[in-house]
Amino acid sequence: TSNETEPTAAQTKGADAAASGNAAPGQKVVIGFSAPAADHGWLAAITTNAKAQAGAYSDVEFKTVEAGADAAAQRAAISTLISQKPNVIVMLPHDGKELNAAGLEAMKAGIPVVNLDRAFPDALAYRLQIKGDNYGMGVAAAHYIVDQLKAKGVSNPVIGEIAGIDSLELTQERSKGFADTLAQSGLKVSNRRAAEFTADSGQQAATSLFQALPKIDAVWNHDDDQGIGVLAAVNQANRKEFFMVGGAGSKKAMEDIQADNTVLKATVTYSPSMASSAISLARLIAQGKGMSDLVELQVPKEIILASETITKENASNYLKLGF
Amino acid sequence: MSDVTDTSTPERPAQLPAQSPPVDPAETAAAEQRAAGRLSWWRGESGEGARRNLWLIGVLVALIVIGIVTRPDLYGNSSWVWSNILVILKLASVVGVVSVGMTFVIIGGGIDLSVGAIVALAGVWATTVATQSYGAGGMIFCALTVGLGVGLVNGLLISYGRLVPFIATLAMLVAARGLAAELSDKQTQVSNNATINDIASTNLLGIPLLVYILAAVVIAGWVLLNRTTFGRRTVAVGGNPEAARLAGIDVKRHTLMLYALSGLCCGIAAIMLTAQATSAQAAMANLYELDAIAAVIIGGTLLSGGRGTIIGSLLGVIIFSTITNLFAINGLTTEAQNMVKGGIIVAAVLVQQVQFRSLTQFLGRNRLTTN
Amino acid sequence: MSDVTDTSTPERPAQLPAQSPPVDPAETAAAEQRAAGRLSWWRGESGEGARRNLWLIGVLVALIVIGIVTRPDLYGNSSWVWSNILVILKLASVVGVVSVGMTFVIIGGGIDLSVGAIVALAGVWATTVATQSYGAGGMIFCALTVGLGVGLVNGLLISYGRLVPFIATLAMLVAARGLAAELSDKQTQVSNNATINDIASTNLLGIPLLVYILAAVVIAGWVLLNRTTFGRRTVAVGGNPEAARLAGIDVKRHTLMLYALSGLCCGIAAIMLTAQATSAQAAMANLYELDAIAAVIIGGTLLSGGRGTIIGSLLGVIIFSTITNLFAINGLTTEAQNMVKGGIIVAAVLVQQVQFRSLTQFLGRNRLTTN
Amino acid sequence: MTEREEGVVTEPEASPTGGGAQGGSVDAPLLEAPADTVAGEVVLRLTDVVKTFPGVRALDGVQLEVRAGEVHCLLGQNGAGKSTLIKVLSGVHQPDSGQVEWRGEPVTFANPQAAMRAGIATIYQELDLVEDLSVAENAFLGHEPRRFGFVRRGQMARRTRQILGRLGHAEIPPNRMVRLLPAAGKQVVSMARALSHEARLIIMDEPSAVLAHDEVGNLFRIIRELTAQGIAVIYISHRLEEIREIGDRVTVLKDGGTTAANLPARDTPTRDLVNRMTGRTIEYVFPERPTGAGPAEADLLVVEGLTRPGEFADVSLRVRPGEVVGIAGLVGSGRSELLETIYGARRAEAGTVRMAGRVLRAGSVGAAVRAGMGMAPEERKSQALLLGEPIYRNVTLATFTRYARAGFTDVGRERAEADRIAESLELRPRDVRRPVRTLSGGNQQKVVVGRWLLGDTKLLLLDEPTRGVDVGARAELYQVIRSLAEQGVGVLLVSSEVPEVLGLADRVLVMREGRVVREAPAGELDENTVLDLVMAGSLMEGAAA
Ligand SMILES: Nc1ncnc2c1ncn2[C@@H]1O[C@H](COP(=O)(O)OP(=O)(O)OP(=O)(O)O)[C@@H](O)[C@H]1O
Ligand SMILES: Nc1ncnc2c1ncn2[C@@H]1O[C@H](COP(=O)(O)OP(=O)(O)OP(=O)(O)O)[C@@H](O)[C@H]1O
Ligand SMILES: [Mg+2]
Ligand SMILES: [Mg+2]
Repeated sequence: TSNETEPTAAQTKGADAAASGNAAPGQKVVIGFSAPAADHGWLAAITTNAKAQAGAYSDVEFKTVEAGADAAAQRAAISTLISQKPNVIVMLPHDGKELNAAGLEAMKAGIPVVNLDRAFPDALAYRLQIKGDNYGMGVAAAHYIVDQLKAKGVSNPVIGEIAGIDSLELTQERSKGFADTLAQSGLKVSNRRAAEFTADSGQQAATSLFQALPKIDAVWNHDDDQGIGVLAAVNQANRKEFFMVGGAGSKKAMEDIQADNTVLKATVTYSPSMASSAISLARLIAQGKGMSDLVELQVPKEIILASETITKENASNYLKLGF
Repeated sequence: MSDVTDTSTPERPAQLPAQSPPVDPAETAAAEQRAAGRLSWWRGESGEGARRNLWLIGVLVALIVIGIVTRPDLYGNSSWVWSNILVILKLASVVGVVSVGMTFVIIGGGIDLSVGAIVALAGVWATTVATQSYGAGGMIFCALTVGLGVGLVNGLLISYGRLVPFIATLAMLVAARGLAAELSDKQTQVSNNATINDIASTNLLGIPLLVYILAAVVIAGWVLLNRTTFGRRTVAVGGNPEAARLAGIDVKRHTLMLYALSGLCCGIAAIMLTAQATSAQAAMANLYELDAIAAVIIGGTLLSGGRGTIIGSLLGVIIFSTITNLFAINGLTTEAQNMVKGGIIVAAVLVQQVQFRSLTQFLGRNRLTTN
Repeated sequence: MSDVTDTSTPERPAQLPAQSPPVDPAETAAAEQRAAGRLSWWRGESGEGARRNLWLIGVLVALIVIGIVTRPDLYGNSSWVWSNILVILKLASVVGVVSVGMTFVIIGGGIDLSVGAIVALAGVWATTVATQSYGAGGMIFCALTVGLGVGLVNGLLISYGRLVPFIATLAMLVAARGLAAELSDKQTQVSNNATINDIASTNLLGIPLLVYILAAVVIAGWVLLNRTTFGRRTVAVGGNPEAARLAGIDVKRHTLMLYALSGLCCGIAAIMLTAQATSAQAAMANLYELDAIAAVIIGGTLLSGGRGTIIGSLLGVIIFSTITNLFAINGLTTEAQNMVKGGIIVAAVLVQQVQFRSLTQFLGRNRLTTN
Repeated sequence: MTEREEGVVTEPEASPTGGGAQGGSVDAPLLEAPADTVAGEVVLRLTDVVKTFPGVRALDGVQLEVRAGEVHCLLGQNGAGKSTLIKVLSGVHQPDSGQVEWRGEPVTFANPQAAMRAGIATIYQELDLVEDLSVAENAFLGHEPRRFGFVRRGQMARRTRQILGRLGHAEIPPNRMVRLLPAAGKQVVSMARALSHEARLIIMDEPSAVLAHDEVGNLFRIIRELTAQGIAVIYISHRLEEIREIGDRVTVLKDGGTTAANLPARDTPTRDLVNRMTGRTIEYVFPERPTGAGPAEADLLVVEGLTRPGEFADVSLRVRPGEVVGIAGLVGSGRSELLETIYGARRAEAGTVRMAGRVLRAGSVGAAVRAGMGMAPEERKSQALLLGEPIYRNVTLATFTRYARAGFTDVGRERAEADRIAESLELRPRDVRRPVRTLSGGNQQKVVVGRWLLGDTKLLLLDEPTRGVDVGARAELYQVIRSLAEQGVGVLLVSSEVPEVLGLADRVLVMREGRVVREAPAGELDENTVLDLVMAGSLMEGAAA
């Protein structure tokens, strides 16, 4: 997200440490990797992290196949990858359901598949699934907002939501978690605008939102990248009466939260560090090893990362994971 | 016509037009004047463009009435109404600037699918660390140069390379977004330049600077199209390229300039959008090409070239952003918005045409009776 | 002109001795016939199209050579090469089917921006729980009906509603995607029908069923365009609608049918894509309209209508998927891919044109000397 | 007519000052004779000019010599190379070999600008106007009066008004969109454009093809003014009598070469001219009408009370099988619209069209074609031809379904039929696989007419069928039309050439301002009567209004 794109050494180290017992070089492993074209900071961080993590192992050969523009292109790319017979495939699908068939194809060809982030509906289509928690993000954001509003004693609060690309299922899950949790406290979203995960679309969605809601108490913005635009819109509209919660956990957002000089008071994580973990675990799977901190001899089948809430208080701990 | 024609007969110097007005020129002119009235030299009315724009304004008014009906609470507040108008105009400003360039390209018989990509590339280039170190002037210069440069490449490919505009600019779309992603390393680049960022937040006399920029570009575009040889030749190049060529217009060079102009408008838009978002990234200005083309066509410009107005395009853009605003203040979802938007476009154009047809019929009937 | 001739005039003997027919007319005609015959292999009806297709095949070969040079390890393995060809064809199959319909629409003087949206809507509709309960037949019927229906609406708006195709189909794009989102509640709908899902995984004689479907659609399209009155009308309607109308062709009905045909192709593509993805969602087939239009134009179809070939469009689609494949096997990033793709498109078309011009000149000169 | 002829010859009055007076408030002199022009001096000389297109040698050693102050006429059959020659002169094409000498200097014009700068202005055969620019903008396109890139609109309008005044059309407002002008008005604007240049040579490629009688008179008046100032004019026309009237010398082209140069325009016997053009002798007479009263069969076409507001009103007419009915009238009198409405291409506001007793659905070309009608429209390029398609596909455009089986076309038969038509109309080149675009104007016209000679057309509507067609082919066309009639086909013919209507038709309708003012057997009318009907009536009505 920021101009200085330093390699994610911090994350690599951190993940490394967790798997320290398995760090010693073992059998040579070819990891095939495929993720959608990165037109967004988060996706870019996924690819960068995966690459960096693979580079940290001397026994890993990393083969990336970019997924192209859509699910169809990614399916074709996975086919090419399978025909090159890597030991394991790590993929972040355009859409889990649309690429389910590709996962199955690889598994049938005897190549274990590590699914990143977007679940396959079919359990036979993957060996390991590492997911962020989209629904949980909405839940976390709503909890924070409800707590703050309670603390401030606001009744009948006006809550705005700026979502990401509306046609994506993950956006729907996030919004659902948010709405469900607010409903438990008897609250609801007053207005919801969808943006496109880009700063300029965030700015426009936010401007529309502010125009529709002359007074706002709280806003959840799904994505910190588009949050840059949202904050710009806040300045341009000169609206400071509310507080905002972000999403994903970019470095800039964390810095802003720490500095505490904008309306952004918190962000709920959806960390691209999962890509680093995925590479480590894919290596273990290929080498037939387990996670050293677990008793099991094999890597588990599913890992869901918790969405954490970053506030001014704990921001310094998370800064190294920011993308 | 004549009959027979063997011309050796000497007394037949000029057997022509029987009715050739023999002499007095003044009388001829007068007679012709009369004849003209009768002959109906003109089958239509001028001012079609103006009538069309009136119609667009009617659509706009209808949208506002819908807003008033659905949100009387907001529309009851006059300061809110004023700020809403400004929000709509600000929302329209970036696409508006792009549409001015697009109007020229389309009137000139082309199309530019790369405008969104040019905006992104120019914005990204202007916000690289290196460029930002030159300050606001450097950034603006960079954006304009990049826009102009890419436009020139488009123009060269199309005019001298003889590529179909659709293909050339589609390729440029793909390539420019790719280059922008490369340049920005796929990151969102934050603009740290206060002067640039202020462009989006400065107001003069209560009106945002962005709206002034839009107005300036529209006025400049209008003057260029309607009052200069460049604009008139654009109509000729788009309407009848062969005639333009025969009239001694360098059609290739002119086409080149049209795309360069569109690129330049994209450069201006890039600065405006970067200032608004205080950042730039490769995916910004997504699908602006569709927004701009749709606005231009709604505005009455022929996709086949040779006819169009700047004001119509502006109204088209404003109608679109008014629809967006209408949905936002009513809290409707984006897909409902999209569906209704599609419907409104169709309805607007359909009704506009019915309107025209019946108007034409009315005029026709009128003529017969007075005849 | 009449000229002429009052034959009764005695001094003008109607028949006069041919003064000096410098050349025997019959001979001239014969010479012309000969010249034409010699040139007809490339001037004639299909010659130019065939030559153009040859050139596209050249581009394809060049791409494969690049693949061989950059990945000799893979290309050394013949079973890999075969499977790679099938991967490319499978990738091309969906857009290929869409492009066949698009070719008809564009030759007929229109454009269809809604193809991607129709594929998505048809796919989503076919995978709703209710539709899936009717089994594979019901799903296929549903997809085809939805495709055809939306195409008919497009056609009605354009032919009888007189909307500009660009606007009508753009509005349809927006509306159909909105409706698909509504229908699917923005969820990805999984297809649980094994028969449907098998369409993507079945091979016959080692060749995927999808490739057979593509081949069938292409062949049907070719026959329809080149051997039937429907195809002939399409060319006439696109080349000069007024002339077609005055020749007694029902231009409106034909236009309607062209969009319906395009919609039908989208319905077929929707089944293919749903089978491949074993699911459907509102955002699927994103920007297929651009892919299809680009392929059609690369394939030599005039965007202004009246001329084009199905085979060219097919080659265009295959070239695009070969490029994608080339980048995938070389592990290049998508943005590099996009930049180079833009470059390749431009280069391909540019060289193609230079080729043509010099060929024409060469033949012209040749003729001059042999004459 | 004879009295009027005397009056027409008024060139001495057409001095520069005379021109000024014409325009009314003209202050600046317009088109002054170039100071250094010597009348009679050779301004243009072409030697052995060759121009080839792929597969065609359009110019094959042309010689031409044009003197200042003369009207030099070019004659030649369709496809002889006249238009190509003038495109070489005006910088549109560059010659492959040979020499063009302009005012003593060998030149090649790289583009139209260069030719214009040198003082050569051209009125092209096809209208070359920009529909959405105003009259003034069209007249000055490419050389607008301007300051800092801004058009000086006032000055441009004033100068345009002067030129229009000179052309006798002061009533055309300079700011009117050209799109809103009728065809004749557009032709005036084309001429105005040529006059807006300071030209020493003005080339006119079949300017009279789309002009009405009075307009031709005007045109000739202008030409005389121009030549009186020492300006040279190259004039192309297929109408020999025009050449007799306005021409000074004639150069004849055949198959891209000069077969005769500098013949005296007035005294060269017609047969010589024709012979040099065609290489043979043509007997151009109108085919004889079958003697005896017309066929007694029932009416084929019955039109009653047909009305389209603003175009024509209350037109009733009938055509019997085997009858040729001609419609005469001025440009703009609504004949084309009438034909198109009968054909269903326009929807009538009132009235009926009946074919063989059955009322046709209004506004449906399909119904008309199914009932056996065929129409050759007026504007071939925009209304009739698929320019990029081969000739045979254009010929069979209306009939290909007839050769099709179960929806599949039969190209072989189509081509054979088209070959037959090409043969009978002397199409050149004869190869029917060539794209129509590469044909000369007159040959394109033959393709349009030829289309309806196929199949079982019962009623043929012909709108200006011989526009731009050379003498030889014209005779062929007349023969074809007559023989069709003999086979029982009804023909409804619109032509601006009164002799053609009178010579070809059995019965003639005269139209004025959308109404039929006279109907009579052709034998009862003569040219003057028709012209008087067409003109005098309109003047009367002009006075009444
Ligand atoms: N662009 C072109 N490409 C190929 N052939 C051409 C082209 N232009 C003209 N020709 C050919 O050149 C020859 C001369 O054509 P041109 O138009 O000069 O004839 P023309 O004498 O003006 O005939 P018309 O009296 O019918 O106007 C014709 O055979 C024509 O087919
Ligand atoms: N709605 C219209 N707007 C502009 N021009 C028109 C319109 N309708 C007809 N015209 C033009 O007016 C011209 C003359 O009208 P019309 O066709 O009635 O004359 P006509 O009697 O057929 O004469 P001719 O065939 O000799 O041109 C036509 O050539 C056409 O270009
Ligand atoms: Mg000609
Ligand atoms: Mg007419």
